[in-house]
Amino acid sequence: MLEFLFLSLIIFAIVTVQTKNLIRAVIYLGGLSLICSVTYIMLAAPDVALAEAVIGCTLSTILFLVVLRKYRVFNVCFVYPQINIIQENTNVQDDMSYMDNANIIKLVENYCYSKELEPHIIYSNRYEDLITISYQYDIIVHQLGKQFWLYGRKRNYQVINLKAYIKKNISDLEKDGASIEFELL
Amino acid sequence: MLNGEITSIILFFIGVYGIIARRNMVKSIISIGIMEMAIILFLLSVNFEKGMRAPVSGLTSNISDPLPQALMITAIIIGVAVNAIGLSLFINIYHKYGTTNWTKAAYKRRQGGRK
Amino acid sequence: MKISKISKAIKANDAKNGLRRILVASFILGITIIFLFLYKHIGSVDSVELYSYYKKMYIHDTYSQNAVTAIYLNYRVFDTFFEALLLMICVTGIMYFFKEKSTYNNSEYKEKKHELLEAALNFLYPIIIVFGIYLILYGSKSPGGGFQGGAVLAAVFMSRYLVNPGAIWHVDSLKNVEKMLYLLIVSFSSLLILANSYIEFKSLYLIIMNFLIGFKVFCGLSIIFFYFAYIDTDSLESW
Amino acid sequence: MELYYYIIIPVFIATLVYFLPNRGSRIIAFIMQLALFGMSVYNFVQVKDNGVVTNYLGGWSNGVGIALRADSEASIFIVMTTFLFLITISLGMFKEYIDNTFIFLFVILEALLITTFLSTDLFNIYIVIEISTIAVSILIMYKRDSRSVYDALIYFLSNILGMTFFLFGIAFIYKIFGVLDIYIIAEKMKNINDPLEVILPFGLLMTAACLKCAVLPLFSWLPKAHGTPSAPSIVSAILSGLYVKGGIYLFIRLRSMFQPVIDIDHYFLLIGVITAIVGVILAILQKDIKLILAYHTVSQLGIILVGICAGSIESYYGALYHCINHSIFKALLFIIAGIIIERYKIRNVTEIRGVFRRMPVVSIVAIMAIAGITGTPFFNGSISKYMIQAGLEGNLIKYSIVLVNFGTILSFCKFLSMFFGKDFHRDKGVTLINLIKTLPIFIMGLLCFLLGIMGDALLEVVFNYRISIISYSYLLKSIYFIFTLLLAIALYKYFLSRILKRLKPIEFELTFNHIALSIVVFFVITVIFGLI
Repeated sequence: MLEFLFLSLIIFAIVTVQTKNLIRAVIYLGGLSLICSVTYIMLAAPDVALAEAVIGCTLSTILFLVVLRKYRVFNVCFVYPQINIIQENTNVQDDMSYMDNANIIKLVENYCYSKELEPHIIYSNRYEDLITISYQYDIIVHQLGKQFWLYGRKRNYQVINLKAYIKKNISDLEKDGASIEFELL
Repeated sequence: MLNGEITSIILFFIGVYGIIARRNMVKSIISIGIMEMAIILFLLSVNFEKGMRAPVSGLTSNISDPLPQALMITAIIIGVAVNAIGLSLFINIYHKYGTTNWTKAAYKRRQGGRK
Repeated sequence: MKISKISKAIKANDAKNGLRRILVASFILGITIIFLFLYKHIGSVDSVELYSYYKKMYIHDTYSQNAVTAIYLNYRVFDTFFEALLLMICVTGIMYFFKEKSTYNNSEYKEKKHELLEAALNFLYPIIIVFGIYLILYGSKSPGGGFQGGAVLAAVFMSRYLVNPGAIWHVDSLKNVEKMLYLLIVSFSSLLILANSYIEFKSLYLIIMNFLIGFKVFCGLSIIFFYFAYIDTDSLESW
Repeated sequence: MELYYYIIIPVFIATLVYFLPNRGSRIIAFIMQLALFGMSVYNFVQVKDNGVVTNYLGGWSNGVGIALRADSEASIFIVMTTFLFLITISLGMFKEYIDNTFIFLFVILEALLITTFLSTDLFNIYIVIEISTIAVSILIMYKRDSRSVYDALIYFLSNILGMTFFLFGIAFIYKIFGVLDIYIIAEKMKNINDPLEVILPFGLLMTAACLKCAVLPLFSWLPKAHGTPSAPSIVSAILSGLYVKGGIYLFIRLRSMFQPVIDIDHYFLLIGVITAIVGVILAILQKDIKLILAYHTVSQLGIILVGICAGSIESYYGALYHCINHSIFKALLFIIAGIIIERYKIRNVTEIRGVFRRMPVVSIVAIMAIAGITGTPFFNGSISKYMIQAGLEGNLIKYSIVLVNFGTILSFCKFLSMFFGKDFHRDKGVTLINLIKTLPIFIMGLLCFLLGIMGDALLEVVFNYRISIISYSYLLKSIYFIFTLLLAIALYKYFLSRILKRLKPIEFELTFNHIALSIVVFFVITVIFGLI
């Protein structure tokens, strides 16, 4: 039994060190900690096992996860309303180019890579999502034809940097005739 | 063949490998955590023999060594404090330098610590 | 054209990194083998002296049923004294690195509420709290003690955050309580260190110390978690 | 008096101060420091009269509990600690960044340092050093500068990594000896015949101690921590003057613990010489005031290491005396650097000119400190350096120490040039002499002189060691010094200053991965040398 635990400890440690994805590494660390805790019980040390289970396994893992969740992912919500709504705004009927959103997404992604963020883009076509999900996202891109509205919170410093970045590289977009408005809430 | 002490030596050097080979700051903190775990395992298995009982509820014969256990509770607390301080410094550095890579951060430090 | 160039560069970089890692790994492997070889030759000098002393004498000396508690609250209470200090300095550091926030009730967290989870945890809270207090109070008899109990109590705090991130927390009072508890720990441990042979109420002393340490650890870990959960990004930017 | 009071009083007062309003806390801290200084002097006299004092905490003897032990070396180090903290706190009374948190951390740091000097338990020392690492990494980024976050993280993680090695060493020690008390282990060490049996704990513990002493491959963290822009100057003074001495003291004790089995003084001697030379070369190439001083700390630590491991009693006591001297003049230089930076708002030595005209008193004190560090006759550095050199064997090492001293003089010519010349900046007013602010640094400057003049008497009182300074050789040395000084000034003026203007500052910088690699390599080399 003990030998098996020791072997799994070594395997878990190697996997933890070798994993590329940080969140997975943290989860593996938690698992390693849990196996350690079981091993300590087998070594007749229940006090240490309890401490390891509560502090090493739970608390440290949560601290790691909180940090990673706050600082690795840049959430982007891309909203393009359904066609019938667009048709009410008659000025964009002539072509279907509103589907062409590649440039701005690429811009946002480039920004993320330059800052070592993980872009996490979610597409939606429900208008009301704008209001209900606004607290979850760092930035919301709202498209109407060739017009883009970008919403972000003033307190989020990444959004402010993104605004500067887009201002710098706006010429690529304007070539296609797109226009961008940036709003800080 | 595998006993606790040999396992912990191997674990310790896995941690050392992680620190030397991985350039991510969080990975370094994780690797230090693995090294600490290895040491805890080592100390607990120093005087351990099969069939020993836990040193609780008034037993006095055939119990495991209580001293390393008391020391290792301290080591666990130190470990979580180190993790917390390391992570908070990491968040700061990430905000200031915009990177989590040791090499890039060293380069940016030479430039005066801006993003 | 451009994309192929970039992907080539990335591949070259990966290969370089892979080579470096293999080199480091073989280096470390060599050291491990040498280390294991040296470990086989390690000496031993009647090394069970302290162990056998503790085994025989711990109940007689400290009136504790748990040998581990006997060591960290009595024989080596000086270590525990510093351990509590460590947690306090850690809290000070984290408070320093993440500047204090003026208001904690962020509306941005408010909508995130899991009702099912909340109902389940509402049922579990009393059990967790009782378990934590049991660990603290019976630390001198069964496995457990101040550190573990305090950490379990702090887990309650964390699960509250998971359920309802928008709730308002009063951390300032926790900070003051922590300092106060540390002063009490210092006074009590000094009492033992300076006048051990005169103390009559040793089993009561163990319970009081465990209680103080438990709540100290609870405060410390809760504050640490709190500051991590509500990091104020503005304050990080401001300097 | 119980030795425990030296630890409990600062800790208790620091925690209490944490509650109080800012203004009052400074005064309380100051009064506490004054009392502690008096107590430590009293303790020193007691130890001097009655021999070694050992207190068993809680009454458990023979390694069961933890013991505090004050011999003459520990007690002189404690006097030094309380004195320097008294000076720095009285200087810090008027700074606006001093708040309750700062005083809390600062006074706690003092308690931790005293514990490092007193405690005989390995695990206790481990905890104390771990806490002080956290406290220092908060203190060095106290003024919040974006550059210093990186410095703090590097400092923190590399020291924690070193202490992990230390803990592993403790685990092996416990496996072999079954106890944790240093002096009991030293007794038991006599039963071991083969170095192979204790080589692993030796390598692990010595690696950690050498990291704390900042020897050659491992000193990358020191200039970062000591010279970082955001550290208040009194923190830099304490770190460079005192905190590294904790590492030296740890090294001395571990070395004497392993002495019966493993004796590789020649290896540490070599490392000390190389560290001294590399440190001084890097110091010459710097332009930043604080970084110059930080690299000088590295080179002086190398000299101290040489003195400890030289094998003769004379250089051993010389090294201990150099510890005291170095803590005084290095702390003083850091404080003065802080004053200059505060006035001029720049840190580049080649741009600051005319300090003497603006701050005459400070400049005189600074020149005294420089005289101390360069080993000018009649100042404190000359006595200790003379003693270290006198005990050395082998011409190569002797000449390399002479070379290091020449480098130190050369580098401080650069420092000295700051005091003369024309002030290019507008604000030309002479600083009014504030007696309370100037008195502490004036006392320290005077000490540099007094410890030089009365060096032989002091050594006899402190270490019971009588040195025989032959007046003929001392005179010869003085003439030799003047000659070196002139050479150095000439070399600086016509050669170095021109190069420096063009040169970009070269730093010995390693990323964290390389620091970890160097720690492992150092460990392997130490083990190999221990086995030979």
